[in-house]
Amino acid sequence: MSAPDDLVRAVEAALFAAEAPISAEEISLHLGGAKVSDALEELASHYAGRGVQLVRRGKLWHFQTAPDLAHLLRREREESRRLSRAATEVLAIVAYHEPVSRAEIEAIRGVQTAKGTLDVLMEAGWVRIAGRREVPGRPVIYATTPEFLTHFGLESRRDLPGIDELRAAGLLDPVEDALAEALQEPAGESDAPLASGDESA
Amino acid sequence: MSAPDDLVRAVEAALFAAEAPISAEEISLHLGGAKVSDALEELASHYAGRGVQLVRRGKLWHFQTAPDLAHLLRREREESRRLSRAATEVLAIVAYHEPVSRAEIEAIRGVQTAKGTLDVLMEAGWVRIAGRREVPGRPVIYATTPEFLTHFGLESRRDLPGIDELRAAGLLDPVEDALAEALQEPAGESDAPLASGDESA
Amino acid sequence: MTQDVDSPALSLPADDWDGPAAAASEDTALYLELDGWEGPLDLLLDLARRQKVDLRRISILELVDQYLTYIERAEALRLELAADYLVMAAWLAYLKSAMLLPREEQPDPSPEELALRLQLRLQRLAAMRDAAARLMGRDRLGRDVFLRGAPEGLRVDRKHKWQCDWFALVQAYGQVKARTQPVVHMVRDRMVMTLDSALARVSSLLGVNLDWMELRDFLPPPSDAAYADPRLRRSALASSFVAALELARLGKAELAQEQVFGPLMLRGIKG
Repeated sequence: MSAPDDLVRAVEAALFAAEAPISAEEISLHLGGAKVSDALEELASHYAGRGVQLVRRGKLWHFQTAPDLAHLLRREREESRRLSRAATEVLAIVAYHEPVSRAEIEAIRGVQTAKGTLDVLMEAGWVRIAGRREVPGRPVIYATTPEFLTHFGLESRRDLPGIDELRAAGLLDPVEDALAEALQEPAGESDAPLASGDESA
Repeated sequence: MSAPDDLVRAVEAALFAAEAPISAEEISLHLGGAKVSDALEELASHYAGRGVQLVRRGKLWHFQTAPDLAHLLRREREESRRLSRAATEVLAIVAYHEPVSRAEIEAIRGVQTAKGTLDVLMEAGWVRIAGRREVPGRPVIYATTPEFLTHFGLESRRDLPGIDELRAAGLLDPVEDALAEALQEPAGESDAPLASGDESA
Repeated sequence: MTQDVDSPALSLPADDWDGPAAAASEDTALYLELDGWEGPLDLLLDLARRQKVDLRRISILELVDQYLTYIERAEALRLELAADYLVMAAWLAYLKSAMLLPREEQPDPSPEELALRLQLRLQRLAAMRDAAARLMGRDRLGRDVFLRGAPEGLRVDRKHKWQCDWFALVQAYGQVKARTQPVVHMVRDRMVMTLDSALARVSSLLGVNLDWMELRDFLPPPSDAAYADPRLRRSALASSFVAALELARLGKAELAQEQVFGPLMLRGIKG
């Protein structure tokens, strides 16, 4: 490989440091009026096939990373996170009552539901928008997805235990007792008191 | 010129795309854990002599324009705020003596160091607090940052200009140590510094 | 030896210092601006460098003379000098006189040692000053060398993998339903000792005993079948305590408790 001459080096550096695509005239101005078109051609051919390329768009030149490597510039990192208590409740309500609007979810939960909670469930791929209810205001209604069934190991929504079964399992104990027990624990860990080992499998 | 292989191309693209100096480990993460040190070496030698160079500063690598082209590229906009003489001295003392306490800095300079001076250096990102010295009073000690190496174009602290000579001459040792050593020398030699005017000419 | 850099005492009009400041040698004109120095050590270093020899071979005596001349001149011009400069001047005058003494009469620590210490300090300051200049003169990023002007950027997209299991789901639903079910509150009918009966019992017992008695002794004995239920005994204790407070308020009884949670003692007041 022959060493580039000073003009080529200067054009290369100017293009590299430029904060936006730059015209040959502008580069030339930086370099005291030198003719730069040959240098640009030489650079373009030098960089062809490298990880970085010199490209021309109209009258403007700039370096860009090779298009076939674009996927490397973006890295995905997956972080495992436990669904919050509120999100779990909303998911359960959607599963038991679908299709259901946000107002209906709030009526059942007895508390307001942050928009973000439904977004999380949609991001997780378990809840989808299932259209709009044809009532005044045409609220969006939500339903579960096939991935929801897969993730929770259900053949269909009918596999979800009914109210009577929940009661038999002690999951419908009066709120007072559950609350009292929950309050004795650190916040957020209120799941445990209701858990009975063999059922959680 | 042989075409670079895919790994070299990918490393080249990642370095070009990075918004700040980047470590080999970080590049490797983007490339699915590939070993990139050989590719870095190959790139560094490929770019040597070009208008753009691949340099290493501490653990971080980056492309930058060649220093000899500075006069062509120096931006018109006003030079970033110049450091005061006090600040440059303090920076040098931190760099050559690190880790160093404020009292030690003051002992060398013979004046108190305004709190703002160290703040300016920390704001510039060149100096950081490196803990406390485990002596009475537990004074805070200061050291330089990776950005310091990057900004001043140093591969490591060993590249600090003249640091080997200063160390060999004992000029990085505390005055007390040097004094003790000097006083152990034959009396004849230690007279020299006291020579009156006519002798020193 | 230290001096506040921002000391207003050092800000003077530069006009005052147009001429040579040192009479010692006419050729080394000292254009001294007082606020040009950061303290006496800085001034000494500047004076030392005017000797144009290696700092290791500098003449301390000459340096001392120059400094003292400088300070005298500043005082003659009635310039305000920061205390540091005067302290240094006094110390140097002492050093000079000690150095001029015959060797056998020299004080301890020896003037050699003092002079050497000063020289070592000047060397170290000079070394750092040179190092700073060389550092600042390097090819600096953003001034001499440049990073890529418009990098595409390397991005890390964080993706959450949400975790939830069947049981958590069902349990959450159970809790929602339980929470929103209508709840009926039932208050159980319980045997209690009323305040009236406790009041009657305590005051009648106080009437027959004038010594201190513990509050518990006023309760019906456990052998009393009607008061065997521990819950009723707690009620009796609570009611008796309130009765005791009420009697004390009316001036019919005194209460005493020696320590926190200790036995509560009760005694009737005559009359």
